[in-house]
Amino acid sequence: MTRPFLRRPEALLGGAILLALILIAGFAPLIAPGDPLAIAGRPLIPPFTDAGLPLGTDRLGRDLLAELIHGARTSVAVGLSAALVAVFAGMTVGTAAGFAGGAIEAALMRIVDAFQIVPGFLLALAFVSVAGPSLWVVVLAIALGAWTGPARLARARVLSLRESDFVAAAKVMGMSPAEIAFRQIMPLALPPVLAVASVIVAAAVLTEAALSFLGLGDPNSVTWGAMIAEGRNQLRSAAYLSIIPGIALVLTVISTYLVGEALTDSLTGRDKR
Amino acid sequence: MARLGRVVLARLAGSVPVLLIVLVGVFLLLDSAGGDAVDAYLLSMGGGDAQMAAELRTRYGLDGSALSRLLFTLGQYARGDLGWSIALNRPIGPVIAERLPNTLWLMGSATALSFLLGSALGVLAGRRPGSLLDRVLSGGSLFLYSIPSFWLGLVLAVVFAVQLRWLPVSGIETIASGKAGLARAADIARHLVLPVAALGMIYLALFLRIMRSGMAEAWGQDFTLAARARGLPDWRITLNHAARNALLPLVTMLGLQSAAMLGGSVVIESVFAIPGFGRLAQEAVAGRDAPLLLAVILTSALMVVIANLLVDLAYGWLDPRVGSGAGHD
Amino acid sequence: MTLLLGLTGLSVHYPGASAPALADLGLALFEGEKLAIIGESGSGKSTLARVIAGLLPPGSRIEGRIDWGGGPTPRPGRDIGYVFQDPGGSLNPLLSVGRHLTEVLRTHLPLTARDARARAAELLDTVQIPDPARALNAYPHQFSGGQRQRIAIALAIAARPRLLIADEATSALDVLVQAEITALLRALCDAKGMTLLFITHDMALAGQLADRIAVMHAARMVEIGPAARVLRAPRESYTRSLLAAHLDLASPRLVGEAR
Amino acid sequence: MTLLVARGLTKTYPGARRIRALDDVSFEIAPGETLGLIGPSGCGKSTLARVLTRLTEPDAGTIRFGGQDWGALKGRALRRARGAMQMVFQDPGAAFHPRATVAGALCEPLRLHAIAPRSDWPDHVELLLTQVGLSPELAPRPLSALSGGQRQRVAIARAIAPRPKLIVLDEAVSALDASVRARVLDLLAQLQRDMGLAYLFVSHDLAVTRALSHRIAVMEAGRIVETGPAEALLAAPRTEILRRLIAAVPTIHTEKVPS
Amino acid sequence: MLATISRRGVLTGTAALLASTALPRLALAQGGGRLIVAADSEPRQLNPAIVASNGVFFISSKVIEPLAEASYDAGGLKPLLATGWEGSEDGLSITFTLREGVSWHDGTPFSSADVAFSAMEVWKPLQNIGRSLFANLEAVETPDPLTAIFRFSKPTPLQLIANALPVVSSVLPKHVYEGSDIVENPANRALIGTGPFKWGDYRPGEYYLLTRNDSYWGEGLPHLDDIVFRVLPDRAAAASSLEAGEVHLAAFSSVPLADLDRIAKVPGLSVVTKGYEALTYQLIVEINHRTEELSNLKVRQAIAHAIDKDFVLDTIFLGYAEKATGPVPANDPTFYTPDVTTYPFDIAAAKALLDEAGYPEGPGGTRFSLRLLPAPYFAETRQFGDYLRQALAAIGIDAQIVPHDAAGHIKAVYTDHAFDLAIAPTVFRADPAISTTILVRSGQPDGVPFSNQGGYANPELDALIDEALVTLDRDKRVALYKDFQRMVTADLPLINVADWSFTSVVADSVTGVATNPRWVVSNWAETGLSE
Repeated sequence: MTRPFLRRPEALLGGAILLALILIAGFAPLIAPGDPLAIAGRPLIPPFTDAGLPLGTDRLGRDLLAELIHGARTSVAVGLSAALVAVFAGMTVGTAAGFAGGAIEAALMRIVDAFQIVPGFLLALAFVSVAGPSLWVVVLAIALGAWTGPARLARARVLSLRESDFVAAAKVMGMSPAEIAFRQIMPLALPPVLAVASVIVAAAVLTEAALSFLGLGDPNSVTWGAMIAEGRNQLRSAAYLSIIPGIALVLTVISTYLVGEALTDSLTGRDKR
Repeated sequence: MARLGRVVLARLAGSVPVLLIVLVGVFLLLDSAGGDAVDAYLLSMGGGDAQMAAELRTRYGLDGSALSRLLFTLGQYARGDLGWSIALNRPIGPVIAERLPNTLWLMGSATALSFLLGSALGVLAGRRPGSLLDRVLSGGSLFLYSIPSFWLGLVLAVVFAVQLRWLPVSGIETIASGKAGLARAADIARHLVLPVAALGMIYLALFLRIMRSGMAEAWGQDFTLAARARGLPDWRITLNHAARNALLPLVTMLGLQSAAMLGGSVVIESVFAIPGFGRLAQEAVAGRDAPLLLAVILTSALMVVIANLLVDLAYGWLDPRVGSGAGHD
Repeated sequence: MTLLLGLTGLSVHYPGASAPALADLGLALFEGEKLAIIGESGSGKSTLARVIAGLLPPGSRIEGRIDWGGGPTPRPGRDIGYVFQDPGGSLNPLLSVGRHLTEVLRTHLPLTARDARARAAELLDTVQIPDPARALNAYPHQFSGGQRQRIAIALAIAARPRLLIADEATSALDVLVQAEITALLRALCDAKGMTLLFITHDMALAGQLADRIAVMHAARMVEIGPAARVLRAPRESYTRSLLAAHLDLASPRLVGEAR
Repeated sequence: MTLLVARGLTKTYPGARRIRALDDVSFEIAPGETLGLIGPSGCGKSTLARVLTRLTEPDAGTIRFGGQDWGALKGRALRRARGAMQMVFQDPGAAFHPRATVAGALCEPLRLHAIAPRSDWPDHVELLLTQVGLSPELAPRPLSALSGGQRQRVAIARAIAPRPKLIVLDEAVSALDASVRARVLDLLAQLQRDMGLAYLFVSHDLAVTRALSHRIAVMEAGRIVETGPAEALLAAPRTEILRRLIAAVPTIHTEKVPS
Repeated sequence: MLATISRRGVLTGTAALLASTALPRLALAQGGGRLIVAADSEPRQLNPAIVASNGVFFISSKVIEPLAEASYDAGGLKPLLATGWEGSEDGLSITFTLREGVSWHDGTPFSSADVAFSAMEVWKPLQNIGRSLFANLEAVETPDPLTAIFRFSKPTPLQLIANALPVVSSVLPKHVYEGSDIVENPANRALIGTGPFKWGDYRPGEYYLLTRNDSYWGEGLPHLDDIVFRVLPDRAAAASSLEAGEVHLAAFSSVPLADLDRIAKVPGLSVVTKGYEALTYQLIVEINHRTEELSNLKVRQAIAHAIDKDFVLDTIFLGYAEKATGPVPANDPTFYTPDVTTYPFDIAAAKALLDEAGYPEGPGGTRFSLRLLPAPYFAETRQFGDYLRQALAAIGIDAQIVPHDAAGHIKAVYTDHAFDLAIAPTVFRADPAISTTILVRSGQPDGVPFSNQGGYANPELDALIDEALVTLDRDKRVALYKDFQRMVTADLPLINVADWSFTSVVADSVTGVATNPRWVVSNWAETGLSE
């Protein structure tokens, strides 16, 4: 028995936080209009001391709340896009490999191996340094290290589904290989991949933060990682500068995991007994 | 043992095409970058004239085509030579030999800690899924899993090194201390405590969760029910039956995560100023030092290959259904 | 005849399920007898076996009484042996057969490691595993399905239990092996005076093995009686329909003879 | 005139043990006839079923089916011809796309073999369901909501949809409860009479095979060791394996009870 | 000259000076000890005669000495290996008198041959600054072991050479380098010099170790037993190492400015702004004059008006900097003039100028877009990039920051010219001729970092620069450079925003701190540890 997705308390909690985040990200320009990087006041106003600037200001006097809200936009966008790119690329390569078999499969899987044995973060680091840290480069860099998981999962799933009775039945019925591949098997190979997608989203949010932390974020947009990196130099004197985006980051990642875990359970029929 | 040796050799040989793909890919990536090693060098000098730049490019062979430089580097590897680092102005082999142990210590200790503690706590949590202990451990691990390691590292350093002064802030050992033997080992261990904690926590959480879900799965299987039917004591079913089986996916994950852990150590090395592979890679990229970056990536990839091989051997040893480890794929 | 086990008004609810898996069941099991429980899937026969062996999942609600004649509540493994349907699944793939056996033996009997191993070899011999000494070091996947079920039986009888429960113990096996395992179970019970609770969906198998047959249907026991009587003169229409559906080599054929 | 002629089918699975699953197997099936294929597990009978339906390619041998060189058909030609030979699998849970509905599953063969224009599909589905004894109201239900017996009936409906000449039944009733099994067997016999279908009935259960088959072929270790009209064959077994299979059929030692 | 460039820094600097020198600690300091210093980078070439840069000097100046060091005393120079220098009337030769009794770390005596060799074989052909400064050096004569006569083919102002001495004149041992590939000589990785400290050990990524030179020529010097440069590329790590007492000194602002206030209050630590007066960095906006809008002077002036220098000083530099008026920093005692065109912060004026220039506000208030490339290697340049983007937005210029890493930035700006505005931290090296005029002089070949790569060409300015280069008369030369400042500020080939220098955080136990205007890159012979 799998409980429906919405009946899990942890899923509800995670979902609520995530939904709020997505809403904030989506409506950021309405909630905090104007350029979040604009200088809004005196630098280093502590939080909760100025009604106009509830979370205070950073080193350059930028509104921390506006930065936080727009940072949600970046984090959510980067996390989702990176996961989307990774899942799409992984599904395509994995499914192709699983179906083609033979030399094509061997070649594709060698490429997957190649990406898997190189530490993804090293690769992302090199890629962003070289290509210049724009948001899309960061998304691509993260996806570069994340697509192998979906590829392997998709391939494994395709391989096992290929041998199942309903595929044999479809064959006996006279269905063409292409139809079996794309109409019958693909949709079923998706759930386990979607289930790891949440982990990829969470990991992507963390990776983006780590890259920004190392100074490899896009300077034209606000990111929480960059905020932490900025605040890090004042960790002792103005800890709130890195604690506030840190909390936002942890909340985002936790809620993504919670939703992902519940999603995994209902998608794959796994349930905690 | 001879058989084991053959298995190891065969695996390494099998990874050669993969490593080649990696090398060519990374080379092309760095080659497409704006700026080369001489640009980086000129920056470090605070400027220089155009003729000087041209002379330097000739000196370091940067005026040749990308293909010829790639072939030159690969030719060096074939001769067992890692080449010359332009950024560091030293042969690469010794550089790797100096930095590798630091990263290995960091990664190895973090892996050992997270694996041992993570699996042990995972057994505790998975013993009674849904119990209070399980909820506390699962929730706690989720929290740990969500904390960026660099942030954790910063906080740990401030609390334990700066405020309490229990442990050193950074570095891998006391500089030029002249210590040797056990005293040096103890010194290195003291330096490793904080970075290992910062790096290991996230994996501890990961391993805990995998062990826990492996346990939960094992409880649903017939053989644990059968073990109960045979009247075995609870601890024995937990350890010998459920945990033993739950260990298998954990070991698999260990192999899959080895590359990620190596990547994770990059950030931690930066936070704790540990001269390891991550910093070397950053220096290589910043200095546009293709031979150095290639060597770092090659060595990391080899480490991951070896780690996976070890994991496969361990898997073969744990699971009698798998041959000596060679057949597992 | 001594009463081994008495069930009175026994009902079982699985957690989260609305309908009971067992409803208001009464049963008396006597020492040394062989009782077959038959029924189709979902009839509650396996639940009956598991509630007796104390193997219900946590959170299950049990109502009614379970009384054990002559002594304290028996311990699973020591006093009750249990053989499962799937011979592969009930063995831990990571432990050798020897480990499986010594583990059970040393849990229930005061044996040294060496004695336990000797005893384990004897048990394997009893269930007719060839070359027991070598088999001790082998792993479950190295045996055929029938052999695995023999090993599972050896484990179930290791501590010389008074009651042996065989839960569909032969239905996952090949037809030829099925007959051998049935024969083994009968021989073991006769030789050791064990009480046998034999759960099956196969009427004929029940008839071959059991002294008494109980018929389960929709969580209830609809009929119980001596095997010959139940098979020859069933009182309940459900039992009759089960018998009617049974096929053997004497059943009427559905097609004509080959042209 | 025979419907199907198989000659010298041979299949060896690659791998460490190189099991010879089919070893020079030859046989025929006439239109409207059931050939029962019986043997212990691992004898190669499932491989034979898969080779006939072109799910597995044999290493050697020829198959003529309906006057065509069936084994030589490829690609589109094979897919078009497949309507004439259908298959029903053992596990009714696994034989359908996990998200299929009853109507969806039944429309696939109608579409693939252009049995009817799209607008007529609902009528055909209703007819098919009625033919296999199911209520047409089930059509919109997901297959996962049906019982095992119902699902197997849908599988049979799907198999007869393209109006085949031969249906390969691979252990098609083995997973069903006895009472359900009896009714499905009745259905199969009736469809055979109504539609003139031929069956290859693959089973490990001799009693069931005997009930439905005109002729029986006995397999052992990849070979057909004995073939003949069902009753005659069982009355005078010539091979040891058949004698053992006969002996293994559990029998109720009593006269049949009138139902 | 006790110029302190920070307004707030005057106090802390003086306090530190009091703490370190006013108390009778020097006497205690003779005890030696190990000074541990945070180093944020590891130069690939450590030879200061080849690479004359502060990163190299920071470590190598303790081992290899120049002919003279900068000084707070009148004249601004303190003799080291040279005890005197004199220029000829015609400006074609300079005679150096060398110090007696100096020997190399390997025991070989130091002589004029070493100076001649260094000048002709290293400074002139190889050194990044020497290549242009000594372009006219024809020969070095060594009539005796303690005299070196530099002969030039064109008149060369003594003032220029003297100002450059601390930077360009590191002397190498001839006997070690002669006949070898100087750039790849092994001694570049284990330096041999005449300095107060000998090369000890180098563990890449971990530390450099320098040990006391017992036979140093300075009487009773050095005070320290050894110096360890601990490699700490991370700025926050440097701060916490100081606090944890693991490091005595962090120079070059390796402690983030924002953390200084707090760390100044940590007992036992002081913030010192002195000792960098000759190492002034200039925050400049480089302008690509190939960009149509920027070739218009009014647009450049508008940009200059849009920058709130007070904000930059207060917020980015937290007071540790001074407003720049032109290409020469105000703390230069010789060349600086405040009598130049200035551009006060005035948004309205800026907007008016843009309107005049023919760039009216478009829909959404944007006039045109620019690519902005802040140099990534200083936190201040990056932060100023963030600020400038906002400042330009306020006058309707949409500046998009194009991020690069260090090498990518160098290539993009100085070779590919793929920028409209760039932000650079250039260095003023005591004389405009050394590295300042090159920023605006036309005719620079592509690919030369920190030179005029913006395509600016002003024949009048070029002529002035060329004239100053061969003007021997001190006063005339100074006057020419004052004109230079006026011309640059009037035509704005680039915009000077601020002049800043670094801060050191020093443990109170360190003595002999900031004793000269290039203290961190000087030889530290007089530095010691009390307690």
